[in-house]
Amino acid sequence: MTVVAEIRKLRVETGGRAIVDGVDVRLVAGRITALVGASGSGKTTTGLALLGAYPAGARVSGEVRTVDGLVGYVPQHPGAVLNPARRAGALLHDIARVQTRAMPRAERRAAARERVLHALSLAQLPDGETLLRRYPHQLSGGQQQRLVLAQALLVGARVVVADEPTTGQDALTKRRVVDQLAEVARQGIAVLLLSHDLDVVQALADEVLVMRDGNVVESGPADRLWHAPRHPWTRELLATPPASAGPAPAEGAGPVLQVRDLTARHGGTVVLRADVLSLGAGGCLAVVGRSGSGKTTLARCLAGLHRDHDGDVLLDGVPLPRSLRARSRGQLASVQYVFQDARAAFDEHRPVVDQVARTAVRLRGVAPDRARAEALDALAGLGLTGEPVRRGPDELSGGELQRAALARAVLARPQVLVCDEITSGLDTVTRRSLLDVLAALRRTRPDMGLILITHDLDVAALATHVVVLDGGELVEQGPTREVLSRPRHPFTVSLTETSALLTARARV
Amino acid sequence: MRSRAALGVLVMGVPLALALLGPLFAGEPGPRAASFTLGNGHWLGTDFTGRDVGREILLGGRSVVLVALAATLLAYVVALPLGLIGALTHRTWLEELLMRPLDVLLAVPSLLMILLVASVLTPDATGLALLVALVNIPDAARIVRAAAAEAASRPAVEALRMQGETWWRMAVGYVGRSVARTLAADAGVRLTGVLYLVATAAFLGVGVAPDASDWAVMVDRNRTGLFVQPWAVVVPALLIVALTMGGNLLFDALLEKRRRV
Amino acid sequence: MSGVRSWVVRRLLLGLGQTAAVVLLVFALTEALPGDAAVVLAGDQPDPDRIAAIREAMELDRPAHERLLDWAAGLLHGDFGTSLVSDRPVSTYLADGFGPTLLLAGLTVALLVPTGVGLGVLAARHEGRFVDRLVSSTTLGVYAVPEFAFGVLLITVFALRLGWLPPTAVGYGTDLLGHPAALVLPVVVLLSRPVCSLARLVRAGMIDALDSPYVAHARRYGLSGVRLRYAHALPNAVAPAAQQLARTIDWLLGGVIVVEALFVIPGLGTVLINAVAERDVPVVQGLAVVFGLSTVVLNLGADLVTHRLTPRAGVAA
Amino acid sequence: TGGSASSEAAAEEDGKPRRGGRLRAAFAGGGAGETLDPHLSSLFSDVARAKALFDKLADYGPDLSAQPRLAASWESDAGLKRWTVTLREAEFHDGRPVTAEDVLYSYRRIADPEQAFRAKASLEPIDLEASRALDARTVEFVLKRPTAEFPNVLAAFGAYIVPEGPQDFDTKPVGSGPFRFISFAPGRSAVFARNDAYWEGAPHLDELEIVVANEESARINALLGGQVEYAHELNPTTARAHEGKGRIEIVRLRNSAMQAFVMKTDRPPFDDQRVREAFFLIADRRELVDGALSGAGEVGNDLFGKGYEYYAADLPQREQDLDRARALLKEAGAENLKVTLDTSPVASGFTEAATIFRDQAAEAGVTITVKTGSKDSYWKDILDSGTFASYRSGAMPIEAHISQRLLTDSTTNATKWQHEDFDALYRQAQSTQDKEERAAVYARMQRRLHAEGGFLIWGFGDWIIGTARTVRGVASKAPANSLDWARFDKVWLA
Ligand SMILES: Nc1ncnc2c1ncn2[C@@H]1O[C@H](COP(=O)(O)OP(=O)(O)OP(=O)(O)O)[C@@H](O)[C@H]1O
Ligand SMILES: Nc1ncnc2c1ncn2[C@@H]1O[C@H](COP(=O)(O)OP(=O)(O)OP(=O)(O)O)[C@@H](O)[C@H]1O
Ligand SMILES: [Mg+2]
Ligand SMILES: [Mg+2]
Repeated sequence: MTVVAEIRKLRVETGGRAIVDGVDVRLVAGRITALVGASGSGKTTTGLALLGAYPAGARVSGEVRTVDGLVGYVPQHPGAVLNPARRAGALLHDIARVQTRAMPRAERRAAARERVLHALSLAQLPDGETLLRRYPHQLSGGQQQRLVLAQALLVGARVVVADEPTTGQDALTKRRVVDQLAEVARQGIAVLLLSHDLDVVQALADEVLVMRDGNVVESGPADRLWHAPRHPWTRELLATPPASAGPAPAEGAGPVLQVRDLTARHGGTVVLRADVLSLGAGGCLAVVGRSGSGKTTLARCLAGLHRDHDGDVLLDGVPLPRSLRARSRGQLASVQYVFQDARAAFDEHRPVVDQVARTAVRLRGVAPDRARAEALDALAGLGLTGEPVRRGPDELSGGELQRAALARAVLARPQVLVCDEITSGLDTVTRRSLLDVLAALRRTRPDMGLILITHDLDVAALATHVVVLDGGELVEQGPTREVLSRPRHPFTVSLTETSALLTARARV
Repeated sequence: MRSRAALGVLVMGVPLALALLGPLFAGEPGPRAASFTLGNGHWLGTDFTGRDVGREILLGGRSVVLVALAATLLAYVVALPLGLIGALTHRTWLEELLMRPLDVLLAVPSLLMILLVASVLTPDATGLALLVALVNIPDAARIVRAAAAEAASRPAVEALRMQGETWWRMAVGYVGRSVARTLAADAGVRLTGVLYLVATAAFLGVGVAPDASDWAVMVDRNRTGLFVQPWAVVVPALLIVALTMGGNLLFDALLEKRRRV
Repeated sequence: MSGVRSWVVRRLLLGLGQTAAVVLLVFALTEALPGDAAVVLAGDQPDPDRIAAIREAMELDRPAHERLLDWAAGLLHGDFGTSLVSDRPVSTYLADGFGPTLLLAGLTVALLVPTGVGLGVLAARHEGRFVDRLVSSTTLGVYAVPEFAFGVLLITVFALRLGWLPPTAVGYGTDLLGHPAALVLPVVVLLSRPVCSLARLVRAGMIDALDSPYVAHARRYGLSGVRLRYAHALPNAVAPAAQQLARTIDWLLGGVIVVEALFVIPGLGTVLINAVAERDVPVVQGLAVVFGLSTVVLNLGADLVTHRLTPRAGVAA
Repeated sequence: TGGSASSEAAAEEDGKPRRGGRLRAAFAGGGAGETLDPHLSSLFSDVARAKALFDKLADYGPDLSAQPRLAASWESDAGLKRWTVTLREAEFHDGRPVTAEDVLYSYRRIADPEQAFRAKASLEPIDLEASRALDARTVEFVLKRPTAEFPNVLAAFGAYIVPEGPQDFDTKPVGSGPFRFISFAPGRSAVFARNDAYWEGAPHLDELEIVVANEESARINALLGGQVEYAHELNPTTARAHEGKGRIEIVRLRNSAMQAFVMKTDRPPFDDQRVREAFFLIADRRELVDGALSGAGEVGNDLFGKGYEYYAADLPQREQDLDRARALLKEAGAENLKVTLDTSPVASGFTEAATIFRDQAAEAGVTITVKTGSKDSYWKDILDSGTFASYRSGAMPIEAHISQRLLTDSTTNATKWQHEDFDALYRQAQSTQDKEERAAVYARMQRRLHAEGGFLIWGFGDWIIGTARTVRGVASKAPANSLDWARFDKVWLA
C-alpha cells in the first residue's frame, strides 16, 4: 500500500464561498478511488487540486502532496485538452523527445517512437500509429479519451485523474472505458475517478468518497458503502431507479406520427435509414443505439430541423413539410423537440420564464400576460418556482434548465414530444426527478405521444415501444418488454448484455 | 481592465470633446495672416492659408469625427443585414447573391477604389463617408456573417424556430445581440482604418475640400510647413492618434472582458 | 485531400471571375472619370482642335465596349495592350514597375511575419506587465498613424537630422538591391501598420491559446516553454492572423502608393497613380489584373493556412 | 551674340567656372509615359530634357523677348510677311551640320495635321508650303499674314529643331543641344553627357542626370540628403524653411507664374463691366499673395506679363476698395450676388486663393461658393463652362498671351473676350514694324484690359528652385520656360 498522492484538509474558496471544504483523499498505487456526488458538489475542483490547478482567484488552504508531481489527467471532454491545430501525435512526440534527450542523437528518434507506441498500446490503442496522423476532430470521443490517457501513461504518471469518463457514452463504450481504467490500475497506477455514473463507480472503485456541497459526507471501501450506506444523502444517491414502465400503454386511436422511407444525409453520406416507424397517440417510444447511430438525426428529421432527407414524416396522416420554416404554426406546435443540451438551447440574455412563455404566444396566440402566467404555472408544475426562473439561464443548474426546456416544449400542447437524451450528464437524484416529471406528464396528457432518445436502458424501460438504431439502420423495433428481454438483433443483444455485465460486475 | 477602459475613455475623450464642443468656442475668424507664421496672437501659429491654427483645431474635429463615425456606422448599417441574412438564410443562392459581389469588391484595392470613385464623383464630406463606408462593407459583412453564422447555428436559434419566432426576433433579438461584442471589437479597428483612409485619401488629393477645417486635411495640407510651423501638423495629428488609440483601448477592454467571461 | 484540391480549383475559378469583375469595375470607373486621356494630355492648353486630334490618334473615338473587348481579346494571348499615352506595350510598364514593388512588398511580408509574430508572442508572454504595455501601446500608437505621416517623421529623424540613411531612392532607378540603405525606411514605413495589427492579433490569439486547456495540459506534462509557445500555442494564434495577412495585400498596395511617392521608387504604385491621372485606361486595366490576381492568390494562401491551422472548421468557398 | 546677359552676370558673381562633375536635377515628371520626343514636350521635366538635347531657332530672354539661338539673325520684308532667317554654324550630335532643310523638316513635322503636337498652334502663322530653304543655312519663311513678332514663333514652346528624317527619340535621340544622350528610363531618369562640339561652347558639367520625383517633399529631401544637386519647383514654405540656413541655396525666379481668376465676359453676371470692375476692387492682392503664395510673389495689376517686354507698367496699381465695389454692384443691380468659383488642386495656391477670395468677397456682400473640380480635366472644364474660375499661366510673351487667349478666334479664350476692335488693334500691332509704335498699340490694348478685361490678375508667383551649395551659375532672372531657366550648360559645380 504505497500512498502516491494525498490531499489533506483541502479548502477552496472563491468569491467568499467554499466550493470545497475540508476534503481528505488518499490515493494508493494500483487502486481506484471514486468521488461521487451531485452536480456542483466539488468533484472536479478536488480532482484538479491534485494537478495544482484551481479556479482563478481562489483561496486555497490545506495540503496537496504527490510523489513526483506527475499527475495524468483525463478530463470529461478530452477534446478540450487536444490541440485543435496540431495532429494527434504532436504532444506525444514532444513528451517522448523530452524523455530521450539524454540519449545519443542517433538513437533518439527510434527510442521516442518506441515509447510512444508502448504508451498507445497500454492505453489500448494498438493501431495508434495511423491515428496519430489525424487531427483531434477526426477521432471519435472514445479514441480521444484513450489518446489523452496514453499521454498520461507516456509521462509515467503515478496518478491519473479521470473526470466523468463515461458521461454521454453508450453502454458499449462505457464498458471499454471501464476496461481501460481497470487496466491502468493493474499497472500500479493510482486512479482518481470522478463520476456520477454509479454503475461505473460500482464496477471499478476500490474506495468511494461521497461529496455534497463541497464536503465529503461519507467515505469507505466500495463494498461497504454500497451495502451499508450510512449517510442519508448516500442512501438517496444510491437508491435504484424505479423499475416501473410508467402507466399502462393507453394506445387507443391510430398512430399520430408515422415515418415512411426516411433516408437522412449529412453532406452526401447517408447517416440514417428508417423504412417504417410509427407512434400511437399516448404511446411512448424509446430510441436507443450507440453514439453516432443516428438517434439525434432521426429526432431532428421529425422536428423539421434536419432538412437533408428523403421520405415522409406524417402527422395524423398528413405529410409534414421537411423544413421548420415551411411548417405552419399548428404543425410547429404539434411536434416539439427538447434539445439534448438545454443550456445551449436558451438565449443567455433573456429571462427563462419569458422564453418559455413565447411558445404560448407564438404557437397558440395567447396574450403575453396570460402566456406568462401559464409559463409560471408550467414551470411550477415541474418543480421550478420562485425567483431563479425570472432571471437568465446561467443562474439555473443543468437539471433545472432541462426542466425549463421541457416546460417550453409542453406549453405548445404538442401531439408529439421528442426528448433527446435529456437525462444524460445528470446525477441520479436529479435524473430521477426528471423522469418522474415525464411520467406525470404522460398522465396529465394522455393523448400525447412521447419519443425518448437515450442510451440508457433504464430510461428506455419507461417506454411502451423501443426502436434500436445501429449505424444508421433501424435494426429492431417492438414492445419494450419484448425487445429488452428477448433481443434478436446482435446489437441489441450486446447492448442489453453489456448493461447486465456492468451491473453484474458492480455486484461482484 | 477597468483602468484600461478608463484610460481609453480619457484618451478618446479629449479629441471627442474638442470635436463636438470645439465649434461652439471657435468664435469669429480673425483676419488672415501670412501662412505658417507663429506669434501675433496666434497661439498655435497660422496654417497654409494664414488662418489661426487654434481656431481650425476647434473647428476641424467635427468633420473628422463625423465622417469617421458615420462611415463606420454606415458600413455596419449595410453589412449587418447583409451578414445576418447571409448567415441565417438556408437558401444557398441568396447567400451567394449577397456575398459574392462583396468578394469582388474585396479584391479591388481600397485605395484604388477610393481614388477612382472619388475622381469620378468628387465627393463632399457625405460622399466621402459613403465611399469609405462602401470600401469597408465587404470586410465588415464577412465578419458579421462569420460571427452570425456561428451564433445562428446554435441550438438556441433552432429552439426559437421551433417556437415559431419572427425573423426579426431571431436575427436582431438573438443573433444580432450575440455578435454585438465581436462587432464592437471589430468596430474599434475599423474606426482606425476609416480615419486612416480619410487621412490618406487627403494625402492623395481626394475627398474633403482642400482647405476644409478638418484635422486630417490639416495634417496633409500643413505638411509643407512642418519645419517652419510644426504645430499646424503636430496638434491635429496627435488628436487623430489620440482618437484612434483611445477608441482601440476602449474596444480592447471590451474584448478583454469578453475573453474573461 | 482531394476535397481540398477541388476547393482550391473552385476558389481559383472564382478568383478568375473576381479578377474579371475587378477589371470591368475599374474599366467602368476609368471610363466614367471626367475627361479622357486627350483632355489630360492637353492640360492647360485645352485647344479643342488639338484635343480632337489627340483623341483620334488614340482611337478614343471608338466606343468603350469595343476597346474593352479588343483589350480582353488581347489579354487571352497574353497581350496587355498598348498605352494610350506613350504607345509602349503595357507589359513593359508592368515589367518595369514590378521589380521595385515586388522587392518592397516581398521584403515587407518576409519581415512582417517574424516581426509581427515575435512582438505578439513577446507581449502575450508578459501579459499585463511592462513589456506587454510597451508593445501594446506602441503598436496601437503606430497603427493609428497613417503611412505618409510616419514616413515624413522617419525621413526627418533618420535621414535629415541624423543622416544615417538616404532620405529617398532618387536616382537609384530600379536597382534598389544595389542600394540596400535606401530600402530601410520605405520597408519600415510599409511594415508599420501591418506589423502592428498582426502583433495585436497574435497577442490576443496567444493569450487565448496560452490560457487554453490544451496548453495547460502540455505544460503539465513538462514541455519546455519555447516548445509550448511556438509549437503548441502559436499555430492556434496564427489562424486568425493569417486572414489579416491576406488583407495586408490591400494595405500594402495603398502603402506602396504612398511610399513610392514619398521615397521616389518607380514601382507599380507610381505607375498606377500616373496612369489614373493620365487616363491611360489600358495601363490601369493591366494593373487591375495584376492586383486582382495577387489579391485572389493571397486570399487563397491565407485560406489554406487557416484551413491547415483550424482543420475543424470546414472550408467554405 | 549667343548667351544671355543674366547668365553671364551670374557667372561673374560666382567666380570662375570649373569644369567637370555630374549634376543631378530633380523634376516633377510624367511617369512611365514620358518621351524624349522634343515636340511632345508638355511638362517642365520634358522641356528640361529637350533643352539639354535640342535647340530652338530662338528662345525667350528674361523679359520674354525672343533671343536668337540656332538662328544667328532674322529680318523681314516691309510687309512683315516674308522673313529670312540665317542659321548659325552648328552641328548635330552625329556630326551632321544643322541646315535649313532640318529646320523646315522640324516645323513640318510639328505642323503635321495627323499629329497633335503642342507647338502646332504657335506655328500656325507660317505657310510651310511656300516657305523654303534659300541655301544650306538660310530659310525663307512665308507667313499667312503680317507678323511683327515672328521671332516669338521661332521661340515657341516645343518648336525644337531635329535632324531631318525619322528617328527613335527614346533610345537614340540626336539633337544639336549642349548635351548628348546616354540613357533614358521614362518616368525615372535621363542621363546626358557634355557635347564638346556645342556651338555656344561646351558645358562645364561632364554629365547631367534629370531624375523624376513627383512629390515636392521627395525633391527637397533628396536635395537635403545630397542625392540631387538641383531641385525644381519647391514650395514657398519649404523655401522659407531653408532660405539663408546655409544648408542649401534657394533661387527664386520672379514673375514666373501669373495667378488670376477668369471672369467670363460673355455671360451674367460678368457681362456687365461694372461687376467685373467691382470684382477687381474686391481683391486684396497682398492678402492673396501672402496667403496663397506664402508671400512668394508680387501683387498683380490685372495685366499679364509684369516686367516683360511691352508691359504697361505706368498704369496705376489697383487697390482693394470695398465701398466702391459695393457701389458698383448696386449700380449694376447685382446686390447679394451669388457666384460659383470653380477651382481645383491642379496648381499650387489655387484652392487657397479661392477660399481667401471667397472671404474677401463676402465683405462686399458677394456670396461665393467654391467648387473644387477634377484636377485632370480642369482646364478643359473651365474653358467654356462656368462663370468664374481660378487661372494661372506660365511665362510667355505678352503678344502670345493676347493671341492665344484674347482674340475672337483664340483657341483658349477662357474669358470669352471677343471684341472686333480689340482684334483689329492686335492686327495693327502685328503689322507695325516700328517697335515704339507697336509698344504704343500694346499699351492701348492693355489699358482696355486693365479697365474692363476678364482676367483678375492678382499676383505673380516666384518659381522656386533649390540647389546644393556647390552649384554655381544658376540664373535667377529667368522666368520658368525662358532660356536661362533649367539651363544646365552654364552651370558648374564648385
Ligand atoms: N472557476 C470557478 N470559479 C468559481 N466557481 C467555480 C469555478 N469552478 C467551479 N466553481 C463552483 O464550484 C462548485 C464545485 O464545482 P465542481 O466543478 O468541482 O463540481 P463537480 O462536482 O465537478 O460538478 P459536475 O458534476 O457538474 O462536474 C460549483 O458550485 C461551481 O459553481
Ligand atoms: N453535422 C454533421 N456533419 C456530418 N456528419 C454528422 C453531423 N452530425 C452528425 N453526423 C454523423 O451522423 C451520424 C449520426 O449522428 P447523430 O447525431 O444522429 O447520432 P446520435 O445517435 O444522436 O449519437 P449520440 O448518442 O452521440 O448523440 C454520426 O455518424 C455522425 O458522425
Ligand atoms: Mg465536474
Ligand atoms: Mg445525439
